[in-house]
Amino acid sequence: MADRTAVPGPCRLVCESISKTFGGTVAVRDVSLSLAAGEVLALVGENGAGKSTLMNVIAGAVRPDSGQVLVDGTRLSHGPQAARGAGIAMVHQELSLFGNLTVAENVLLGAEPVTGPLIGERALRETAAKILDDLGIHLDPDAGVARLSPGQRQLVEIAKAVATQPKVLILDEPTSSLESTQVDVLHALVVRLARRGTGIVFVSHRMNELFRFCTKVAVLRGGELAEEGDLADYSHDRLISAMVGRDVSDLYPARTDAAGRTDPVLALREVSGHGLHDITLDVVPGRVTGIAGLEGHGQSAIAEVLAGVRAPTSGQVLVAGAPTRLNSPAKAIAAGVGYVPSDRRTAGLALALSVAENMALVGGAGIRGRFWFRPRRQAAAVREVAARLALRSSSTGQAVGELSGGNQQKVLFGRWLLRADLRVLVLDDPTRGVDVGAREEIFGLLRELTARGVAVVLVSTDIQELLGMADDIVVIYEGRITGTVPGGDATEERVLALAMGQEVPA
Amino acid sequence: ACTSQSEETGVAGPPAGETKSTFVIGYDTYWLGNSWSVQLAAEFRASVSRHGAQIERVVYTQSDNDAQKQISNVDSMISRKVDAIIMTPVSPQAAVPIIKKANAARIPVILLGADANTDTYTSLVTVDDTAIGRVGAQWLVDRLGGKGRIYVLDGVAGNPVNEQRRAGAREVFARYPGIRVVASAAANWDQAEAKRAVTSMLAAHPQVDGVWSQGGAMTLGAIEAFRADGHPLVPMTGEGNNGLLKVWQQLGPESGFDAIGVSKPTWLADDALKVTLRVLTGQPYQKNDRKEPPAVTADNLPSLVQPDLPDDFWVDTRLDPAQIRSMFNG
Amino acid sequence: MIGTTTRTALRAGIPLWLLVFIALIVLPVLSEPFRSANNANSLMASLAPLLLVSAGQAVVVLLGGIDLSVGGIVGLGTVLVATPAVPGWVAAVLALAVGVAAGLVNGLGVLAGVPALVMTLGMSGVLGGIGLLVLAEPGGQVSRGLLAVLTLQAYPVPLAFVVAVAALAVAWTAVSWTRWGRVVLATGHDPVAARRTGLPWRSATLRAYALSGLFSGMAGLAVVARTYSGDSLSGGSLILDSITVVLIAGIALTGGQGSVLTVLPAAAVLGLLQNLIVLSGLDSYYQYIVEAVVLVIAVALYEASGKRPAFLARGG
Amino acid sequence: MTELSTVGPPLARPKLDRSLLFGYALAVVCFLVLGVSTPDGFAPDRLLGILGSNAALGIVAIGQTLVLLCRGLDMSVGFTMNLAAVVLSATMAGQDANTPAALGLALAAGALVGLVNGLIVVWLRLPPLLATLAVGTAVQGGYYVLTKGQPKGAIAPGFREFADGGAFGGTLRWGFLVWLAVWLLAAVLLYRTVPGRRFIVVGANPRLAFLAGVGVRRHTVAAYVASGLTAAIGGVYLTAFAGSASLTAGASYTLASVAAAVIGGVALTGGIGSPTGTFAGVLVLVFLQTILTTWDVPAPVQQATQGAVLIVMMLVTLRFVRRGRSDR
Ligand SMILES: Nc1ncnc2c1ncn2[C@@H]1O[C@H](COP(=O)(O)OP(=O)(O)OP(=O)(O)O)[C@@H](O)[C@H]1O
Ligand SMILES: Nc1ncnc2c1ncn2[C@@H]1O[C@H](COP(=O)(O)OP(=O)(O)OP(=O)(O)O)[C@@H](O)[C@H]1O
Ligand SMILES: [Mg+2]
Ligand SMILES: [Mg+2]
Repeated sequence: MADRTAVPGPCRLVCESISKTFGGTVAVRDVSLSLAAGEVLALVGENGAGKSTLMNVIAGAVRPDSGQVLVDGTRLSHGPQAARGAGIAMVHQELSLFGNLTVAENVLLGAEPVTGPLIGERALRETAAKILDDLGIHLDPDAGVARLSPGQRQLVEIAKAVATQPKVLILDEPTSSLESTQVDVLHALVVRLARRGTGIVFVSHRMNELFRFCTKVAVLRGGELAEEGDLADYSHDRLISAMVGRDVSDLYPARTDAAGRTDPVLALREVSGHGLHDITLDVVPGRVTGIAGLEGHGQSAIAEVLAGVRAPTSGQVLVAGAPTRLNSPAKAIAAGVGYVPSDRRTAGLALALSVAENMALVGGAGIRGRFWFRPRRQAAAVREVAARLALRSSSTGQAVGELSGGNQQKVLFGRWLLRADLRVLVLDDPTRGVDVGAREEIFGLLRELTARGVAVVLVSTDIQELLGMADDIVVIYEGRITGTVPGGDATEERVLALAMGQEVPA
Repeated sequence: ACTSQSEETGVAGPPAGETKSTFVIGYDTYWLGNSWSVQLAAEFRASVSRHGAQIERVVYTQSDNDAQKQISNVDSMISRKVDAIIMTPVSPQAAVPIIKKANAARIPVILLGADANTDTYTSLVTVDDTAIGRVGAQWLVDRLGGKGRIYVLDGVAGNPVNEQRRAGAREVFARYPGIRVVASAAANWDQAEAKRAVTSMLAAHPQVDGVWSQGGAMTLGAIEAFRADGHPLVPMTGEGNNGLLKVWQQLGPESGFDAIGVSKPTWLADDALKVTLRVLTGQPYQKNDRKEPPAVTADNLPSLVQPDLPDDFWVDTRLDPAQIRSMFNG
Repeated sequence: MIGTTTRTALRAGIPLWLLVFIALIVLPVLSEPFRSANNANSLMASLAPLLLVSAGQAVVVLLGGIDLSVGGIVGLGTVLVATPAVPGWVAAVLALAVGVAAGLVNGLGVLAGVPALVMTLGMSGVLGGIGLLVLAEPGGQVSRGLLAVLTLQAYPVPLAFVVAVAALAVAWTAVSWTRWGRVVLATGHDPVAARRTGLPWRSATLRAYALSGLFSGMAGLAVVARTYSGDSLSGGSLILDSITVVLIAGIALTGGQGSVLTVLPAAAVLGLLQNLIVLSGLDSYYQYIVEAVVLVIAVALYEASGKRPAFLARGG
Repeated sequence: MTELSTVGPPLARPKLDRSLLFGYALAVVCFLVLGVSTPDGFAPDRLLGILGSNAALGIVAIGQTLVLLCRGLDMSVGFTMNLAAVVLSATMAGQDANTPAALGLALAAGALVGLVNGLIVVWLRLPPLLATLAVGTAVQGGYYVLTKGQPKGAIAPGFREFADGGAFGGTLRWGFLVWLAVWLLAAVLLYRTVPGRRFIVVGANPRLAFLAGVGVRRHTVAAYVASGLTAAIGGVYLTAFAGSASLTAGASYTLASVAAAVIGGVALTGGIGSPTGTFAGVLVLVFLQTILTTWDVPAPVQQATQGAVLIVMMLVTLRFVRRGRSDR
């Protein structure tokens, strides 16, 4: 906990009564913050509390309705370039890398070493390589970003921000797709920067990381600054209740131990392909089957096979015991299998369309009509689910793109609640970027589903979550199952060991 | 042997000493985008078949009415060392350099149906578009007794033929203060566009005494518009295309409709080939053969109209019935 | 040293280069007229404008846009040069200036949020109209002095062609080795991210369209070098041809992907194709079909060589 | 904060509605200008006449809209129109008796072109602009080679009447009625049927549609076929209107249809817009054209004006229509 001891320096960043409204929604209301050199501020709050908006204002990406930002005492003029010039670097919640460029080119984008007008390619590579090494990020500078795993991309994104040697570094949910080893890398980095006197704002929904990384805390609620102070004064629970405005007694509902295992509704038999090697797996009604593994070891592929997005090259998929070719999502849905992909903005939602449209997309005839479309009926159904999810949107007609990250996730999730004949729900990292309160609600709903006899497959990089939710945890390493641990008595160490291939399958 | 005449024209005949009996002729089809250009090409091929004895082969190219493409095409004929080039300049100015290039290569160039801004070509066989515009306009003015409100239907703005015919007409109208052009449109020689334009003209300026159209199809469009609008027909200029002539005859004099069909005859292509052969065989020829535009009028209408042939047929032709038929259903 | 991205982009063009070289070896053997210096001269002269326009088009497409106003700029350029009113040199400079200006306006419109397709379409209408107002019909007078320079050539190689290739090379260098180029590629790949991360995407956009305008202006001069005259409509065919070339060159319409340098063999392929069809005496309407087929095959191959499904991609 | 205000109908997308409203506002303005600028310009049968004689554009633009909605672009409509015209006149051969057969063949030809477009876009995964441009060029080459530049046959006299005739003693032109019918069909399909909603999603986010089991390819192809059909209908009507087939008449319609859609608020990025908006876009273009002609504006100035107006209108629309986080 070295960073705790770092002596606070002069005020790096000051926000004075910043407000921002989007059409109807008040995103940020009259928020004033200050950040001393060497401080690491945890900015927390529910989904839609206004964290990203506030950060975007500071980074010049969003123009505030009122208020101003000062860096080292000088007022900041609007615009990303200005902010950048003033020494503010931000890692955005949505990644902003360019897949058509290499790692090196991305890291130094806009700051390439030039002689005259021309970029020195060699210098570029070397500088980038050096930066990456400093950060302890082991990546080939010439690798195309398009081919990196989400976690690696996030690291590149961070490197890009750090490369500008910022006075103020804003990390908006930087760990959402990092695996634990990568989180360590980031931690070391944050500590180092704090020592150098960089002011750091750290936005995250992962409690343990907040306590690990940060010295100060500021809590946003409904766009207003609810509390701020030394993180040291906060307990886990106090912080949560400060965010949510109520007590979140236990994040994970108790396992309603589905007695008497019934036959699997969905099963894989020696399935291979798409980086998987003879995966055999039973998905049982009323149980949450957790799939653990480090980013990019094939657990997402399993989810996609179960959801019919990819057909296995060999092996069998059994639906209710019968071999079936699930070679298109359509077929999977017909078989009662629902799927929540991990990349919600690109694969999960039509951002331009309304909440209602997005939710009712797979809703059957009962919800939107058989041939003739029934808007009223759809609206009614959607409104009910939205209420159950405590969705924060101005109306079911609001464009999903305008919702906060977490609320978007809720929409994605609610889609399947509208499906009466749902038998299996496959979720790939469903709580990424989702706040504690929402997570509690979602976990509650998952339990409801299992109680209803629905089988849940939960893919996650957040081991805590699996320990809390899963009835069985299937651990993947390099596309193989290295072990299956009963969720009840699993430990983080055990799962990690399996996930890192350090333990041979029994 | 070369006659004095061909020396006057300043163009070398066949290279001295060498005496060919059959020739390779380059023919650039300037366009195949409308019925006239198609019939012109057909007329040329027909003529070729008539003069087969003197022609070894014809090198055909097609320029899509694109000046630069035409330059490339003619240039390729120079590369292929043809004995003579027959072309219809898409742009009078742009054709100049390539014509000069042909001269340098001692290949005679015969211009068919359109002029070029140089006199270094070997021979020009055409009917002046300015004259076409003038004759039509003059007829209309006389028909209206020197005063009246008229619509103007132009072709494609910026196209030389369009601009020349237009110039010819304006020149006439300018001389008669009684004539007022109340509306004009560039209907791209297209029947539908002309009909649409005239429809809105009729709505805006219902009071009209005549229509000067520089294209037969557009005149048809105008007639259609008048009829659809229930507006009494007025005198209109047009071209010698069968479609117009058929309608014209059906209407008859009592309809109040009268017209004149002034156009470039497609048989110019035949004359062009004849001149070319004269040049190649060193016989005397006329360098600038600018013919008066033949006109279809109420008097010779009955003798020229072809009720059983399609609208797109141009009546003033030397094609024989078989060739005509093959043009329309083949 | 050539950067990775630049290199991978170039690699995609190799088959095209090979094709051209093979053609340049085989065709002269097959066709006697093709061999002639005159044909080579004609071919290069006709390629010059296409190369210039395509180079500009390529940059704009890399940026994720498209420029339908190139034709209008070329046409107006020729017209300005051919108006006796202005002395030759002034006219030439004016033509280029107008090109740049038109490009800048395009850029501003696009920055204001007008879809590039619409913006440049409207612009081409405006420019075409102005051209016709200045010079109603093809013709005009090009000053002797200027013409002498424009038509300079080391026979059979026309100056215009050399300039065009040089311009292409410059554009390629700029895209591959300057910060501006990087911003162009980034913006083309993901404009929203480019905006969010505070790249100078605005100025980059302006410059890209300005460059396209400038090159189109130059193309206007190259056209004059062939036609000795002005014609507001003379750029028409270059609009689609330039897009065709850019696509054959493997530059994705979705932006951010491809190499400007490959425009050279791509244009050559198109030029040779047309030249061949003319020399072979084939009815020129087959040209449409042949070109279409070549185009589809080319791009299909690029798509097959591993890019994401185009029909899922942003924009037309 | 958590309550759900239920303002607006569930489908309401402020974006779309505003641009829609704006499109019609523009149309009305143009109409008023036209009305006051010419003697008895507000005469209803004149208005209907204008709409009738421009029905071809209206019909074609609807197909274009459908394609744009699913992230496509159809650059082949002009050529398809000409193809339909050629087929029509060749098979009709001037005989009224042949009309049904000729119509059938012409429309089939159009649908076929659309099908080819769609299949190339979906299976070869080519960018729509390119695919449709290539197909269009090939089609053009095809009908030129076949006709040698001279459309065969002729339009049957009875069919020619059709273009000028109409319901209620000819005041409501048949062309306009066809246009209305096509528009109604498209609008109802899109906004009042479940397949229509799915179609919208395909345009808004194909990946999502695919994951939701929506037939991405099927819907995409369907859009192109629809566009091919409307192009054929447009071409047929244009031919009837003109009285004879033309190899060039359709050329200007390709970009005009795109312009109309865009003015009507259809986004080139797919998923946003509606045939109803396009309808307004067509009205704007048509009225503008009519105004310029009746004012006897010289052709070059007309050309320039139309270009400028297109840009300006886009700019104003953008000022007018707020853009949210979802904008991309
Ligand atoms: N561009 C926009 N248009 C409309 N509303 C917006 C926009 N951006 C944000 N909002 C609204 O402002 C509020 C705050 O959003 P913001 O993204 O700042 O929340 P957040 O705290 O970052 O949530 P999360 O933890 O899920 O990222 C939300 O209600 C959101 O719907
Ligand atoms: N958005 C997408 N992302 C990735 N792949 C896709 C996408 N859409 C379609 N595909 C690919 O195309 C194939 C067919 O897609 P889809 O099933 O949606 O079309 P379809 O119209 O249903 O085809 P069919 O009518 O034959 O069922 C899928 O198997 C998938 O491989
Ligand atoms: Mg956020
Ligand atoms: Mg399917």
